[in-house]
Formats: sequence, C-alpha cells, structure tokens
Amino acid sequence: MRWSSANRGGAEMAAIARAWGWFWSNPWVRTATRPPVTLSLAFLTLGGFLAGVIFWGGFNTALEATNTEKFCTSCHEMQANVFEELKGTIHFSNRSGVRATCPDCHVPHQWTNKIARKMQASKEVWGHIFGSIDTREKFLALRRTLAEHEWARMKANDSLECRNCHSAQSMDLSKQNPRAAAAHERFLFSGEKTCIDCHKGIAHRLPNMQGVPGWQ
Amino acid sequence: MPGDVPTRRDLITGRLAQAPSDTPELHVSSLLVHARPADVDAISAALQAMAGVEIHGSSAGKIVVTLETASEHEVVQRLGAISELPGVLSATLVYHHFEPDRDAG
Amino acid sequence: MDLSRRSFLKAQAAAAAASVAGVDLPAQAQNLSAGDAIQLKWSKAPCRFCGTGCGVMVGVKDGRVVATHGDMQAEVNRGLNCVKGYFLSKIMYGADRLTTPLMRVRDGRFDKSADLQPVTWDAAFDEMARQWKRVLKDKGPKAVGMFGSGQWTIFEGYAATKLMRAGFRSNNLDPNARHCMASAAVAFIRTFGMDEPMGCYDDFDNADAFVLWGSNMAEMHPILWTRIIDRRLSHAKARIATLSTYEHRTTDLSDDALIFKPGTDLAILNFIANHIIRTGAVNRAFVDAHVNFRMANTDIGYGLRPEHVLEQRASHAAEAAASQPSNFDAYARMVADYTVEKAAALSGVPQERLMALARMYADPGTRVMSLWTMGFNQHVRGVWANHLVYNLHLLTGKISEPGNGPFSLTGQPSACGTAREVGTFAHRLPADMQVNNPEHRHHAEEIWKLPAGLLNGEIGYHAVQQDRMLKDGKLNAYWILCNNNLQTAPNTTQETYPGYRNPANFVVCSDPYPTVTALAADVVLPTAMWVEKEGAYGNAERRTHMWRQLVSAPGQARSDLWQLMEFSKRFTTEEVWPEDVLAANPAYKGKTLFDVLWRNGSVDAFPVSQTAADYDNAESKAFGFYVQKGLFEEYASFGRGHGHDLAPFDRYHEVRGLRWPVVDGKETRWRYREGHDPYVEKGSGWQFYGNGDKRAIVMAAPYEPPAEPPDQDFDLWLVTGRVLEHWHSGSMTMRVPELYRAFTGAVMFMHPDDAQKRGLRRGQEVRIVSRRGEIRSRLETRGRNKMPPGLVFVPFFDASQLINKVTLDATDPISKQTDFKKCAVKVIGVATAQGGPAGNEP
Amino acid sequence: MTALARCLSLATVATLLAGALAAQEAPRLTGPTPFTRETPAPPMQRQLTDDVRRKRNYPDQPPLIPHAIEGYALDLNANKCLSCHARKFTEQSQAPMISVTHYQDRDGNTLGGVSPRRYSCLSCHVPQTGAAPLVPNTFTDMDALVEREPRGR
Repeated sequence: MRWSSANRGGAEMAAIARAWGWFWSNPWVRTATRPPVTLSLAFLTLGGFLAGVIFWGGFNTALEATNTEKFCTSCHEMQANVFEELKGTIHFSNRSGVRATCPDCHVPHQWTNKIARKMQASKEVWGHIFGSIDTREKFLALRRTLAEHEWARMKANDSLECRNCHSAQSMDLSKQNPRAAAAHERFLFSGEKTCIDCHKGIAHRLPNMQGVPGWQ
Repeated sequence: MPGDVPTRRDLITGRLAQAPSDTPELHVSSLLVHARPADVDAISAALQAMAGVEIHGSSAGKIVVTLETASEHEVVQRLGAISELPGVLSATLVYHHFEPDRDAG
Repeated sequence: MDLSRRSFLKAQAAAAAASVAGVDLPAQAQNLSAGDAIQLKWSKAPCRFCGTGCGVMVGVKDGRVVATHGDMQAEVNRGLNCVKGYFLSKIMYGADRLTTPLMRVRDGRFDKSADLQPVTWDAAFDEMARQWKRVLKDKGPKAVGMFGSGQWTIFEGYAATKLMRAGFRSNNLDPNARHCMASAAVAFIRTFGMDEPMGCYDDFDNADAFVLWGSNMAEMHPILWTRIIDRRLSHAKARIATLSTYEHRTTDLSDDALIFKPGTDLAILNFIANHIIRTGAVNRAFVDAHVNFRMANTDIGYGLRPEHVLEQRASHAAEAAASQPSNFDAYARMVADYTVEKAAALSGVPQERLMALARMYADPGTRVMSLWTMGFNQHVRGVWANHLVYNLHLLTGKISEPGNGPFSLTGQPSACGTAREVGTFAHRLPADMQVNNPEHRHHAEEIWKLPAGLLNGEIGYHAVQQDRMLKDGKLNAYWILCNNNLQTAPNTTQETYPGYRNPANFVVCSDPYPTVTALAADVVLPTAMWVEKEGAYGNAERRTHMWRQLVSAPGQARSDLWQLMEFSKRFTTEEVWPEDVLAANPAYKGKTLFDVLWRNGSVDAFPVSQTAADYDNAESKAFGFYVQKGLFEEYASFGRGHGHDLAPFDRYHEVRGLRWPVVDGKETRWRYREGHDPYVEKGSGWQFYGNGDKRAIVMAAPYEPPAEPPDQDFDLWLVTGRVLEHWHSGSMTMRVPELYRAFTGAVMFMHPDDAQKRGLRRGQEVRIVSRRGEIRSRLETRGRNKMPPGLVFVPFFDASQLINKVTLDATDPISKQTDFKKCAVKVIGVATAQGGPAGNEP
Repeated sequence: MTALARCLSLATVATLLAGALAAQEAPRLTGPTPFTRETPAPPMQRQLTDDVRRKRNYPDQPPLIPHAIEGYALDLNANKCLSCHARKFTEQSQAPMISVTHYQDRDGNTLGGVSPRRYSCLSCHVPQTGAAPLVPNTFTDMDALVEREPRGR
C-alpha cells in the first residue's frame, strides 16, 4: 500500500482524503452509524425478520415455481417424452380425478431432500441447454441410465414419493384384488420389498429391462 | 437359481425347479419319439417300464407316447430320459395339458 | 378326476401326436378305458378369418365342433393360432343362426315394405327368379348384379363368376375384396403382368429388415407377426421399421416407428428412391436387364361421383390408369424433387429417421422385406403407393429371393384364392384374364363349353359403383353373399342404404347370421359356413388349402355354392341369352342354366362315389356329382401351363396347402427367379414373365394430397380399421362370448390433449360427425392405440356404431378401392353437443 | 316345410325380435332399426380383475387373463407378462407358469428359454370385461357329450 501510494501523484492522494472526510462529515452518515438510541429492539428484530421473509419467500416461491408440472413440461425433452407417456396412464386420469403431477413423484416433499433433488436437477437444465437428449433417439439411448437414477433414488428413500399418497398403513386388502393383496401382504408389509421394486414403468415406458432383477 | 436363464442342459437334465403349488395337478402330454426302426422293440420295452408312460402306436420308427405326470417338471424329466435311451433319435413334445387334479388333493 | 376324463385327455394327446407323425393308431390303442365315448374326430381346415391362412385341427364329436387347435403340420403357423383362431369352435353356434329363408311378405305375397317372414326355399327362389327375369327383360344384363366375397370358397367364387358372366351375361360381379386389396391386385398386374406376391412366408425366416407400410401386423396378422418377432429376437441383425399414422401394438415391438401425416407415405417412398439413386445404390445390371420405366398420369381425381367438384377439377380423372413410356433419367429427375428436407416437411418424420430407413433399402448387404395392408391399399393413391414400393425393390434388385421382396398381406381368408385367382372382380376372368379382352373371353367360352361370343365384354360395376347404381335405380336385382356390405361400405347413409331400400330394387342377402345387411334386404337366405361345407381357400402366399365338410349346417341353411347352383335351375337359356347366339347354337336351346353351366361334361365329370367315405358332402349329394372336384378341375384348366398351375384336386386334401404354380408336383416359393420358379429360363436370373418382354415396370408417380383433409369445421383426421379380437364385420367374432368380452364394442381412440381441448374425458360419450353423417361412440385415450394429436381411430366391427355412416366414398381412381383411412371429422361430447364444448379447468 | 323347420324359423325371428327389444340401447349385432336411427353408445365396460381362473372351453384353448393388464409393457424393451409367468418368476409371483409348449421353436425343439415366437402374449391371451354375451352361444362342451353316452368300460 505504502509503496503504491508513494507512487501516486500528490494531487490524487489529496482528492481521496477530501472525499473520505466529506463522507464521514455528512450528518446522515453520522446518524446512521451512531448506535440507536430511539429505535426499539423489537422493531429491529421484526424488520430483520420481515426482510428475511421477503428474501426466503422469494426463494421458495421461485423454488415452488420450478416445482410445477407446467415448469417441468416447459422444455421439449420432458414434454415430448416422459410427459407424453404419462398421459396414457392411471396417474394422469382415473376414476376419482386425483392425479399425480411430475413433482409429486420426482421431488421429495421434505425440505433438505427437496433442495438436494433441486441441485441434482440443475444437471437436467444443463442437459437441456446443451441438448444431451434433444431428440427422441438420444432420449431413448439414455433412458436406462435416467431410469436407473430414479429407481435408485426411490429404492434409497423406501419409495417415499409413492407413500406420500399410497400409505401401506391405509391399504384395505379386502378392496384389492386377491393377487395384489397377497403380494402386498407378502412383500410390502413385511418390508422385504419397497414399491418401486415391483411397480416400475407405471407412469412412463420402460427402458431395455435386460438384467434388471425380476424382468425376463 | 432364479434370475438365470435356464440352459438347454437344465431342461434336458430336468433341473428346472418347479414352483411349489398348493393344488395338485394332472399333466397329460404326448410325445413323438423317433427311433431307429431296429431298436423300436427294445425302446418300447424301456418306455413301458417308465412310470406314467403309455405307448399308443408306432410306425416306421415313430412311436406315439403319452405321459401322465403330476408336474411340468416331470414332463421335462421324462422327455430327457427318453431322449437318452439308446437308439432314440429324438423325442418331441407335441401336446401338453394340465388341470387341477382333485382326486389327488 | 374321474377315469374317463383322464383317458379322454390321454386319447386326445395321443391323437395329436399321431396326427403330427402321420402314424395311424391301432384300434385297440385308441380304445382307451372310456371307450369310444371320448373319441374326437380330428380333421384339418384353414382358419375362417384372415388372409394368413393358418392351419387348424378341428375336433368333432356327435356332429358338433367341440375343439380346435393350431395344426402342428401346417407350415404357415406350426401349431400356433391367434385368439380368434383358438375360438373358431364357437363361431357357428351363435343362438341367432339363420335356419330358414326369410322374405318380406304381406298377405302371402312379396312386399318390399313388409317385415321379414320365414318362407320356404322354393318360395324365396321363385320370387328371386321372377324379379331377375323381370329386370333382365326390362333392362338387360347391366341391371342385375352380385356382391361376393373374399371369404367365399374357391368353388363358390368360381360358380358365382360362371353364373353371372355366362348365365346372366353380366359382369356386375364384384367381391368385398374390392374394399380390401384391389389396389395391391391392380398394381401387381400393372407392374409384373401377373397378380399376387412373388415371395412367400419363408421370407420371414431370411430377411434382415422388415419395413411395414401401413400395417398393424401385431393385431391384424398376429401369427405372421410371431414369425417376424421370432426372427427379430433370434437373428442379431434383424430390425423392424414401422410406418404408420399412429402408434399401436406393432410400433411397440418395432425398432423404429415413423409416424407420418396421412397420405405422405408417397413422398417418403419417392425420397427413398431418390436416396438410392443419389448414393449410387441402384443395381444397374438388374435394372438394365429386367426393368422398364413408365410415367403415370397425374392429377387423377378421387374416384368420387363424376359430378363432384374434386372430379371436375382433376385434369386426368378420366384417364387415371394411363401411363407413358419413360426411362431411368426421366425417372431420376422426377424423384430428385423429393429431398429428405421435403419428405420430412411433408410427413412430419424427422430427417435422420427417414435417412436411416432409406439406408436400409439402399444397403446391398441388407435383405429387406416390405409388407403392407390397408394403410397402402385403402388409399386414394393406393395403386401408386404399391408401385412406389416395388420401385424400391426393383431399383436395388431386392426381389424374388429369400428375404428380399415386397409382400402384400390380405385381410380375408381367400382374397387371393377366390377374389383374385378365380376372378370375381368386375373386370376379371380366371387366371388373371380380363373380360374386355376378346381372346380371353374366347378362351373362357372354350373351357366353359359355351357358344362363341356369349360372354359380355363390358366391364361391370365395381363395389362402390354398385351402391351408386342401386341408389340411382340403374341396378335393380342384387344378390349379396358372404359379406356385410351395409356395415363395411363407405358413406352408407348416403350411398348404400338408399339403394337397398329403393322401391325399384330387389335385394337378396345370404348370410349365416342376421347382419345389418341381411336385415335391410328383401330376401335373406340362411347359409352354411366354414366346415359345414367342403371348401378351399387361397392365402396371401399363393397357398391353396382345402377342407372337408365336418358337420352339417343347422336347419335349412345351405352353402352359397348350393344356392348359386340351385338358383340356376330356374332359368332357361331362352330367358337369359340373346336370340342370335341361340340361333347360331341351337344345341343350347331348351336347356336350363344348370344344364349348360354345370352339367357340361366337366363340372359333372366326377361321381359322388369319389367324395371321401368318412365325410359328408351336402352339395354333391344334392346334385348327384362331386361338385367341388368338378368345379376345381375345370377352374384349374385355366391356369395350368400359364404360370397358375394347380395340383390335382385330391392332392389338396392330403397336404396342408400348396403354393402355386405347382409344377411336376412341386410348389413354387419364389416366382420370377431362376432356380426357384420353373417358368424362368436358365441363365436369365430373373424373368417377370407376366409381361411380354419379361421385364417389370418402375412407375414414376408423385405425391398428391388426400381427398378431404381436416379444416376449421371438421378438424380431425378419421382413420378406421380393425382390432385383434374382431374380424370382418364382427358377425362371427361378436357372437363368441370370450371375444366379445375381450373387446366389448367399438371406441374412439384420441390423443389426451385433443380430448382436453374439447373438454372431453376418457369414457365420455361423443359424437363423431362428418359432412356425411354421424355416430355416437365412447372416448378412449389409453389402451392399445396411441394417437397423435389431430387424428382419431374408430374400428368398424360394431354394428351399433356404424362408423361407415361417417366415412367418405373416395376411392383410388385406378383400383376403385375405398380410402377408409382418411376423411375429416369433428368430435363433440354428447352431453355438450347443444352448447358447444364445456369449459375446462386449466 | 317341415314342422321342425317352421319351429326353428319362428324361433329365429323371435330371437331377432327379442334381441332387438332387449338391446334397444345398442343393437350391437344387427345395427339400428331403421338403419338411419341414431343410437347411443353404451358405457365402456370394466375389466374383470378378480383373479379367478375361467374354465377352458376345450383343453386346447389358451387361458383367459383374469386380471388387469392396463399399462403392462409388451415391447422390445420389456415384457411384463413374463415377469410373473415365466418359469423363473413363478415362485415369487405364484402365477401360473406358461406351458411347456412355449419353450419350443417352430420345429418342436425344446429351447432353453421362452421361444421368441411366443413373445406376443396378447395375440392369444386376452382379458375380459364383465359384459353379458349379446346372444347365447350354443357351443357344447365335449364333457357334456361324453357324459351323455354310456361308458365303455
């Protein structure tokens, strides 16, 4: 510093010093930097909280905006492939009209997991920008990998997103057909398997299943 | 072991495990056995000695055989055993039917 | 389980194995513990449904069919049947089988406005004969007509063609096969000089690439599809590409599904030809030696009534079939216009996928089999579409050899055997001969032992034209046999039904069941079906396949063959033939048509004693000679020595069919190819001997748009077709409870977005409306067919949802085959029909 | 005309009329009368999913599917049917195993796995709705014919 200021011209140094002096002599600055004497601690806390709400709310609103089917299907890759396939399934239309949207199955409801998933999703945005699945062929070629990610995630969280709607505790076996009831009793209630182990490909078409356990 | 594709050898040696079933079943099947004409008599005798096997007729080295078994597994076993009889050129399954066997239950 | 059931099962098992081996079981071995009680009599027959021609074994007990299964010995299917074939046992046993003739009678006399009442055969035939004679006397042969079938046996088709052309001297005979494969038949003759495919089903076991053009084989030809899937899954190189206007079970199992906009297949085909030429993939040696080039007339209209604005506007509507000689360079210039960019823009298929398809055809190391059905044939440019696919095979020389070739599939069990080979089309005679060729007529008169000059040279009314002429009152005595045309013809409310109920017309319908058509007719004749008669069918690979009569028809039902022959007894030659012909040939005077057509020394050449001892034969017993054998041998004499050789009659009862030409007892698998076809000379390689110079024709034809594209008022394409479980018009399959429950009534398949846009949801009742009519159906957005936006699919098998009230009667102007795949409709919810589409939440 | 024939024919007409009356909503076999009348479309039928095996009409008939198959994959990537009915999965699924004939090729040779020609399960095996048949089918079960006759031994 010293070395650098020594090399500067005298006039320049003087100008900086003048500006500095003016800043600190300004009454507004002096008021602002003086410790509060009239504002209450409550006011300050609340103000800080409000600011936080505005910031946090904005963040979450933005987050939630990305958490809608409309956002998911705003890019061609989702619209033309996976969303198109969803339209022919029971998770899109069914007798009671309760339907699942993309985030219901693919975004965890719990906050930390959601953030983790959103950070993963940045890779999807990257993929969109760089066109890694911008044709049907490229998508089909990658489908097994993409599906495996989702299977692994759901296996790891014990099919959490399925269970948000389909609680094993709330299942009435007398309302299920005998085959389903037997399978649920044997594999689901015993904890031997989780939903995704058997219910793959229920909302989208399957990739090549060669080598996937349970498939021919 | 489940998950593996059964090999031809598994089929021939009858190592295809049958899923346990609660209801007993009757499996009726028929085979066409091609044999060297000279060996037909010896083969027929060997066939008659096998459980559940019945010969219905033969002509020019072709023997029509029915099998009565309790499982699919046994069908395959018998088919394998018959193929391995000396003089047998081939044994082909032509017809297979099964239904619950209430008597056996 | 009781002992008899056990024994019964074993006896059945043993019989199955014995039939495969050709081993006769000794009597004591058959007589198992339960004795004769459990014996079934097993006999072979072809399936009653599609053109695949699967072999089935039919088990009969106490005069009833009690079981059917796939015939292990039949080369076509080797033991497999589709679900329809497995339920053949039940098709004859619908409780509403017709068992007596019905006629509209009031106060003991025929009255067109009365209801149908049971009458005797004599009463029905007497009234029919009275009407036929009245019409023939008043208006001549042009006013009588017959609408036949690709489900007729060969004998029935042959008897019909003789009765109509020689008896009534009218060529107003057309089969329902006109709706089904006329485009393929016409294009085969225009290209190769002879009808029907050069290859056969053995191609399935040899091809590397299967390209399906407008064919949903997984549902429509399921057993052939098993052969393709077998090849696909067991041969590493095998690939399947399917071109269609929507996704279905076949595209599910295809490596590539190219979904194109209706009608633009023509542009894709020309693009592939262009690619082959540009990349130097033309097989010059083959083209130079075996191909001629022609340029088709363009702007040929849409086969509508001549006063229709589209016909008025078309410059070549009157000369649609004409073409001019051309050459390779002119052809190459014409297709040069079809770049990949243009094809992609027209069709909506991405460029890279069009390129992949084109490379498949162009690669000399890939054996390509092209297959098509109704997507190509029911097309206002169906003949062109057929030409354009032949062009690809001819340019590359990929034809007439194992695994290489174009192959047209057929929808009816004897579309080839009866409709085409026998020649029941309005312009044809047996063995590919034409009615407007004097030499051909002369040849037919000789074989039929008829006076020279008797046959009429004027081409008759084709299927759609028959309906128009009935409506216009120009065709007045009309007999419909073995089809349900009021359900399956296009634009029925406007063009078909009015003709049937026109007071000037007398309409007869022969059918086993009370169909839509039967109930609109004036006389209904109860018909024996399938194994209730001895029969023969010809399948899509030129295979002629025979069966015996296995059971008797119920009540007074009689086969179409008996009906046609018995009816001929009611006419004398003086009543129907011109005086000058009889004057020049007095020997024919005073005879009935029965005498001159069937008692002619060849049809009656074989005694009843030659019929099989252990099978009944109702027709032969009725007429006193072996009717089927006599008809077959006379018919076969048309083709023997002319490339249509058939084996002797009795041989067909021993084998599971033979593919013609059968020369020296050997069938032909690949026609036109040296080493496979005995008609091809040594050293020539290929000879397309149907044409005089033995060359095939590459026909240049452009893309032209469909007749009625969607617009603002009618904003959707309508495609009609079939489903796996129901065949023909559903009159048989809908009466089999298991098949009915498998696909319970027609639905309209639509894209979910199209449904949402209209405020509609799955299962909702909708109106499907065109400029011609409307029906009500239910909306389906899921299931086996996945529609692209802008296109709906409705099957036609359901008599309560007659989608042909909606379709357009536009035809290919050359083949006269209807385009059932392309017309414009709108879809409205029934509940909201009055107030317009209901609002919908976003 | 014989008395029997007249009976039959009257029965036919009666069946026709009864059929038309019973099915006023949807004359599914014969179409509307008159032809030009507009007919409502009956509601789509629900699939039977009770898992109860149906008796076969004859031993050669492929069994019907008594459960839902909507959305089941049957394409080059996956075959959902086999993931329960193939031999190796039947212990876990407790589903009926596909028959031995499905392990044979065209020529009858037994293979080490499901034959590719049997891959299109739905060509032969179909699910069912609960719809009542449109007309009775008078097909006679062979057992009924066998039992009618005196036993051999």
